[in-house]
Amino acid sequence: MELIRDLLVQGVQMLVVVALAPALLGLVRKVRARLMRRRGASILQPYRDLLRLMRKDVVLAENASWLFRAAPYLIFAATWVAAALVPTFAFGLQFNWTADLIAIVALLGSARFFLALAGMDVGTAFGGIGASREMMIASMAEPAMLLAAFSVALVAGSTQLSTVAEHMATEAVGLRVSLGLALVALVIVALAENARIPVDNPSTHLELTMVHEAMVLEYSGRHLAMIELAAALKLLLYISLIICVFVPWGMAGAQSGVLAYLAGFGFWLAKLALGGVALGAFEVSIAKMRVFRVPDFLGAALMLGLLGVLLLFVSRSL
Amino acid sequence: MRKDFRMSAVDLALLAVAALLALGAYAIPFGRQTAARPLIYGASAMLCTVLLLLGVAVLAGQAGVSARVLPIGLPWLGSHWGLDPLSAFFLVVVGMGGAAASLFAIGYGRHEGEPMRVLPFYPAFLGAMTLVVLAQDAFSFLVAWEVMSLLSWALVMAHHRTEGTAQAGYVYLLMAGFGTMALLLAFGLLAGPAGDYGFAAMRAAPRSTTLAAVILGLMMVGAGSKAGLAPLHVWLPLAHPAAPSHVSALMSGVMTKVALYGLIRVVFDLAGPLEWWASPAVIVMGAATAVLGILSALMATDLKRALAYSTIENVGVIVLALGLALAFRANGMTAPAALAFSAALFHIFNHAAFKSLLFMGAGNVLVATGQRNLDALGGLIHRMPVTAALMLVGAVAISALPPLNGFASEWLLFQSVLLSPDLPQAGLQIIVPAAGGMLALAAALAAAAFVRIYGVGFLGRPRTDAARSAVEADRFSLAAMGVLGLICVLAGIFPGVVLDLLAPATEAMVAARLPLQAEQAWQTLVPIAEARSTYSGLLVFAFITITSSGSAWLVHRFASRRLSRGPAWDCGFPSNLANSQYGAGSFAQPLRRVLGSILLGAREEVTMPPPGSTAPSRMIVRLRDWAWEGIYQPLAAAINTVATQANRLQFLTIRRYLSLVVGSLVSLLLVLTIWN
Amino acid sequence: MDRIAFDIAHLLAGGLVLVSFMMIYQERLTALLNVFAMHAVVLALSVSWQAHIQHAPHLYVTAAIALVFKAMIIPGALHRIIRRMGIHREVETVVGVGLTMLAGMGLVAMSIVLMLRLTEAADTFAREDLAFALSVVLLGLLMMVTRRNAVSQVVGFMSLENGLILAATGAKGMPLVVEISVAFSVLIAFIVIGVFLFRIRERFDTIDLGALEEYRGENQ
Amino acid sequence: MNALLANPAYAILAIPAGTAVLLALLPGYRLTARLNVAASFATLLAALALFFVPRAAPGPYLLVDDLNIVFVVLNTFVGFTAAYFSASYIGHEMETGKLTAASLRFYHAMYQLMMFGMNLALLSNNIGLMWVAIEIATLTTVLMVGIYRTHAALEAAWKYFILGSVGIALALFGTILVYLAAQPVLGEGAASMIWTNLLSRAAEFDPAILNLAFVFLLLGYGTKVGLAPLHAWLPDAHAEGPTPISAVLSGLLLNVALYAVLRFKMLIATHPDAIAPGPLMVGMGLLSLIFAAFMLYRRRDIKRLFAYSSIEHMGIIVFAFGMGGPLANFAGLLHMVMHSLTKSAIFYSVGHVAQIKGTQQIDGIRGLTQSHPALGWGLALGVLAIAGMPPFGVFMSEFLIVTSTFAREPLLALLLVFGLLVAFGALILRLAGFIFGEPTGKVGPAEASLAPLYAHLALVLAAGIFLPGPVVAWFRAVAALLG
Repeated sequence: MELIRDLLVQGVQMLVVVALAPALLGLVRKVRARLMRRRGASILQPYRDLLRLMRKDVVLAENASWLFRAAPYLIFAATWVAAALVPTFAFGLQFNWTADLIAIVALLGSARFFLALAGMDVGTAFGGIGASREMMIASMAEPAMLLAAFSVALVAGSTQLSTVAEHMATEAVGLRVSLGLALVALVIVALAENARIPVDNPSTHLELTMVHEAMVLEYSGRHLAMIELAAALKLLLYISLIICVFVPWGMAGAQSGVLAYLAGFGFWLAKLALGGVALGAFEVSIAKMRVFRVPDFLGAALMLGLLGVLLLFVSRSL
Repeated sequence: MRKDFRMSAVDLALLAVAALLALGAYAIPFGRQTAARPLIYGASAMLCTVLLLLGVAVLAGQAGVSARVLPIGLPWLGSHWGLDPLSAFFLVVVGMGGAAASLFAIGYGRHEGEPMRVLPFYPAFLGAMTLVVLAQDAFSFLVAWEVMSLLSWALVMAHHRTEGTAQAGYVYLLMAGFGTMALLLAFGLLAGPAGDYGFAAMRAAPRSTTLAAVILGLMMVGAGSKAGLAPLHVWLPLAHPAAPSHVSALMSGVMTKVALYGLIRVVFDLAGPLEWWASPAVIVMGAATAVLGILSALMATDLKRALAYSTIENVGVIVLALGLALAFRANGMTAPAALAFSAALFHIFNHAAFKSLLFMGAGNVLVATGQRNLDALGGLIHRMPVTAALMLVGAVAISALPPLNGFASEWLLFQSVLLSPDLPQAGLQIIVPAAGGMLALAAALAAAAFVRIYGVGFLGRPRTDAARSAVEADRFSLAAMGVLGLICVLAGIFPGVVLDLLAPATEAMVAARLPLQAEQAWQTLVPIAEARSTYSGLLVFAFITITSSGSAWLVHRFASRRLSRGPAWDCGFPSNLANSQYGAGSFAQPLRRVLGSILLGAREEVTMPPPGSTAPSRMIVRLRDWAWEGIYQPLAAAINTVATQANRLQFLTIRRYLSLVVGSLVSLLLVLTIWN
Repeated sequence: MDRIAFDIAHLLAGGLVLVSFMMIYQERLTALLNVFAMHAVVLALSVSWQAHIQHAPHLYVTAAIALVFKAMIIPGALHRIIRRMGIHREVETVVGVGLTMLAGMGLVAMSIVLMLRLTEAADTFAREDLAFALSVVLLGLLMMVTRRNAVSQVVGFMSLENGLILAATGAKGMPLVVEISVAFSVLIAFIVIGVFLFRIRERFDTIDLGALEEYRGENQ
Repeated sequence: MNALLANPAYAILAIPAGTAVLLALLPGYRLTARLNVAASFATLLAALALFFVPRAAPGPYLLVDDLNIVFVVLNTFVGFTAAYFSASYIGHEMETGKLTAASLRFYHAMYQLMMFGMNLALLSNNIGLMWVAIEIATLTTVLMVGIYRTHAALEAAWKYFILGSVGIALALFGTILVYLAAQPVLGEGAASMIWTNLLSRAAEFDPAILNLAFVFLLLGYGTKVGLAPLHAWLPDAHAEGPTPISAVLSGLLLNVALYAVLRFKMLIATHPDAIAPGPLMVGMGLLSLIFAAFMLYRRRDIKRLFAYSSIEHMGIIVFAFGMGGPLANFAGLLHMVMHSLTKSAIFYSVGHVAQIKGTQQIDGIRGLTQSHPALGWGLALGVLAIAGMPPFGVFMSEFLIVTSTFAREPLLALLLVFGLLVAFGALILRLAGFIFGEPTGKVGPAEASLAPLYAHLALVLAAGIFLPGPVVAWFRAVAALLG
């Protein structure tokens, strides 16, 4: 019974994240449009896009190899698994212990790895641009992410997300400088990883500044749909990751009743929406930066992460 | 003698080595016959498999720790050989790499221009590496070590007429000699004035921690130079690519590990306890090596050279782990020490697997296209599908991506980095996380490097006719690569098995071991405690396969499955020039500007043609090797100057020579007068 | 031994050193050869005196060897060589004679200090004698070092040998084997030098080593 | 005759002496060459007989003890292989007209005379006799170095002769001083020149005279050993003489001179108040090692290259004996033997290489493994062995020297290692050039006699892997003897 319930919860979470991801994307777009004094498409627009793409034929470049066709599913799978392992509305899900924070970062890494390869597979200039810039950004962002993860893990004494969340939920933590630094770092990384302004502009084409879009340029139909869905999932993943680490309040405890779960779910939705709105607002308020400014931006994140970790040590050794 | 003589594991190992050496000897007269190649390589493969099994047997406790003294080597000492857990683990590494490389060579060796420059040395090289692992006294160890260097040098010089090889071989052998001298000194300290060259005696002898630290330093120089530790790495990217590819695989995948074995054996086993202040240097050196190595790999346009640089990175990672183990051990934190040490051993195993795999793939590419330059390749995934697929496995594994084995070991290493706050010394508390950051950077850069290698080399469109007309390699080569690929996957999915296997070695070195992983559900890794951190390669693998195939099935079932081919869109500006693709240089450009300009002094020189001229504009990238310019060139220059100055003494007149004699006589007499 | 014998021996040995000095400041080859002949004569005298006072008749053989070979045959031979090959007659020195003299003084001083301080144990005469012998040896070396052309170097070498003989005879009861060996070595030395002068002459007109030393193993 | 059988020492001396006379009379180089080989072989047998015939008590002139047996056997063995090698080598020289029949007769006679001199020097129990013998050996080699009559050869021989005779003189003076020191204790006459007597009573001698004597002997015989800065004659003599003589010079004559130095070192060492000979030897050894190591880089002539490497190794050996102690002495002896075998092997191969390529210039020798595999790999093995690479014997001795020194005198060990590395670099640099790359010059087949080359290499290899118990015991006895 227990087991079944846990499996159920886990399953629900998996489905929920994949179901909500496009909505979150839609919300962000809506917010941006509103702030720009446009009405903007409805929040459900992403679902429509995805469905249409799903139904379209795939037009494959002659040169495309099997890797190009397999990549979308692999990317989607890796992202989804990662997203499924981040506690959203409840601690201690059945499979939380499958992978910890580091593993989740690495899973996203695998997704990126295949995306970059897919970008290079057709052998176009744009694909190469996208891949090389993506890897450059990633090689700055990943260490920053891991350092942020370090300081979080050091505070919580674990890299196990649900444990971390539980620990953070307790008042024992209080306010810590290093956590603040880690938060900032994590936010910057999230922006970069999700190809948001100021690092990349998700809604541009035919610009030499594009990164993510350049890689998926050759994709069409269902393949593109999978990739877009994966991207949306990734955004959701990052937001709920930040939520569960820094504002875990209201999450349902492990093996608690249905009501608790529902409550937790409600809290989570609210936080998610807030996150989306904040992101939209932020994106509108600043401009995209040149590609070669990005490293400085991420370098700052790296430094913040390192500083956070060091401060933690200092405070301990004092 | 009534007790009947039973063959112990080490005896079998020694017999296998003897057989390998005999193979080498056999190749001298008969190597020219066509039947010789498959016979020699096949036999080597079998013998290496035997060694592999022996190692596994010892680690699994099936065969006891055994030792044997042969009446050769140093007269009054004899030569001691033994097979304890540590040796057994490295025997596994040597056996695995050797077996795979030999199997590969059955097919690959067919393309060898001058087989007589490879066949005699190859089996002996395998034997020498095994002997290093088995040696239990300083003399036998050094003999085996140096013979290993010598034979690998001969193998590097197999293609002695291709330009660049001469320099590679020279630098390599010189560095090998340098390293050996450092080892000589280290063993001199270990043996003491009485000259107890047996490992047992060295282990027993009491030693001050300062002396132990000096020994550690000497070993970092001696073994480090062989393993490719910066700044002693300069020979490696020259020598490893120059050798025939199956030898490159051995040198990168196995020989560097044997070098690390020397380091571990002396530092953890013989030198005795160390103070904590000895470890930071090791940690920093490892981290620096990792970042520098992978960054150079990211800049290299030569496929095999890029792989060699990535070897340097992995060696750095391993040394970093060993440094952590030292730090923990020095503070009596045995469990974390065990974690770091297991991470190191596990990564050694993994790297042996995927680096050999990658070099073999490079070998196939070299045979198929005759090209090592990435910018001359491309699109090989169409022409060489199997090689490409296996290379992909290797690339994913070495980029430390789940669910393959590379990630499992780096994950363990990150876990041990996360234990650093418990270290009492503030110095370590600052250094270790910084090193962790550099480790993360190295891992990320590795992913970038292998996206570049794979994307430019195997994906996209062929850039030359050679690449256009490439053909898939023979089945032996592919079989060997397949085996290694399988190992990479399995070790990633069932890391617990490997960890349990190498636990005895860990226990022997740091007096602690990881909790038994076999009893964890779902093959989960639990380094310290369930609550702290867990990772289940099996489940991640299962989830990814299920979700990806499931989603694919769903999409094809319910959405659309129609597919049509068309020209690439490329934002509406498709170019059929193969060179319009991103090449190796252009892919590296962003990182070259961001990091390369600082760490490698990368400079871009653009020459623009005058307006109106149709001449192409050129961009030349210049990289600087600080180690080379800062250490080696000045040294060489100094020796040159001294030699030139000293050489005048060859051209004196007889009278002047006489005055030298008289001068020394008079001075000695003066010494006497004063001495009285 | 009685005072007078000692003084005579002393005188002769000292005379040898003096003649060595004379050799150093010769400027013409012929004169040098004559002085060397004198050197040999003095040596012969001193050796025979030793033979007399040590009652060691075999030393007379040595004296005779010295007298016959070194005082007559060899200078004569060298004179002929010089004449035959028309070697320019003056001694080419490397450093000024004055400096050479000073160096010689220094060497003699050193050897005397060395010997007198060293050999308290040995009987006084042997000590004095050794001191002189050492100085002669060192002066011979000095001459070889500071002279450019072969004849004078050969002469220097021979004066060095004389010093050895002086030392040998000074050592009481030194078996005959040594004297013979000295003579032997001198003999060999001369045969070989003769051979060489001959060969060399086949190729060059001079035996000035400078000509030989153009080629020094490896072309620079 | 019975005397010869009773004490092989007599045979060891009589055979070369007799053969020398015979060879001087016989015409025809084929015959003389064969006779030369045969005689050398007989001498070798006689030397080996020393093991089996009970040793005669040390007489007034001859002495056979553990120390000089090592040298005698080595001497006669290399003498034999060198004679064998020279039989084929000299034949080629004759055909190319570099030598005449007359000069060949002379050559063979001198060869045996030289062997006689060296054996006598090793076996003599009388320091005067030893001196005479060494001079015989030196002068005969002088003649053989000059045998080509070329400008370079004469110059080399002349240099060798002048420096050699100065060495002679200094050594003699040292010998006289030793006698002078001994005379008050052992009385006048031959008694005070007999080595065994000297050793037994050395402690009572006047230390001051002993010191002076040692200085002269070290310089006198050191000139023959080729220690820097007394080495000047050595490279040219090696380079310009016939290659068999280069092999014998490097392999044997240097050892003989070293043997003399060792004898006197033992003498001084027994005296408590005398100056310690160790530091002097260590200093000169290091100087020679490092100096020669640097000289290796600028060489253009292959034989001169290996001549300098001989200086280097003599430096190592003298260093080891200077350090003293059981390990270092053992290592020194081993190194000496290994060096003789290896270096002569190298010269055997170099001789043929030079004949094939028609030049001794290093630039003219490329890609030997391509054109002449057997010869090329032989040279390669030899050079690797001399560079101290295992599994050859030189490695074992260097291993012992370095490790034992570092535990006692770290600084000296560092200097030693530095010198070794510099030399290693130079040798490997040259070696790669010799054996790899595109072959230059003539690539025609060589009528080379590889037997001696590979015989030596096999011995060196065997020694590096397995030293038989008796040999070890014997070496250790000698090492103990050297103190």
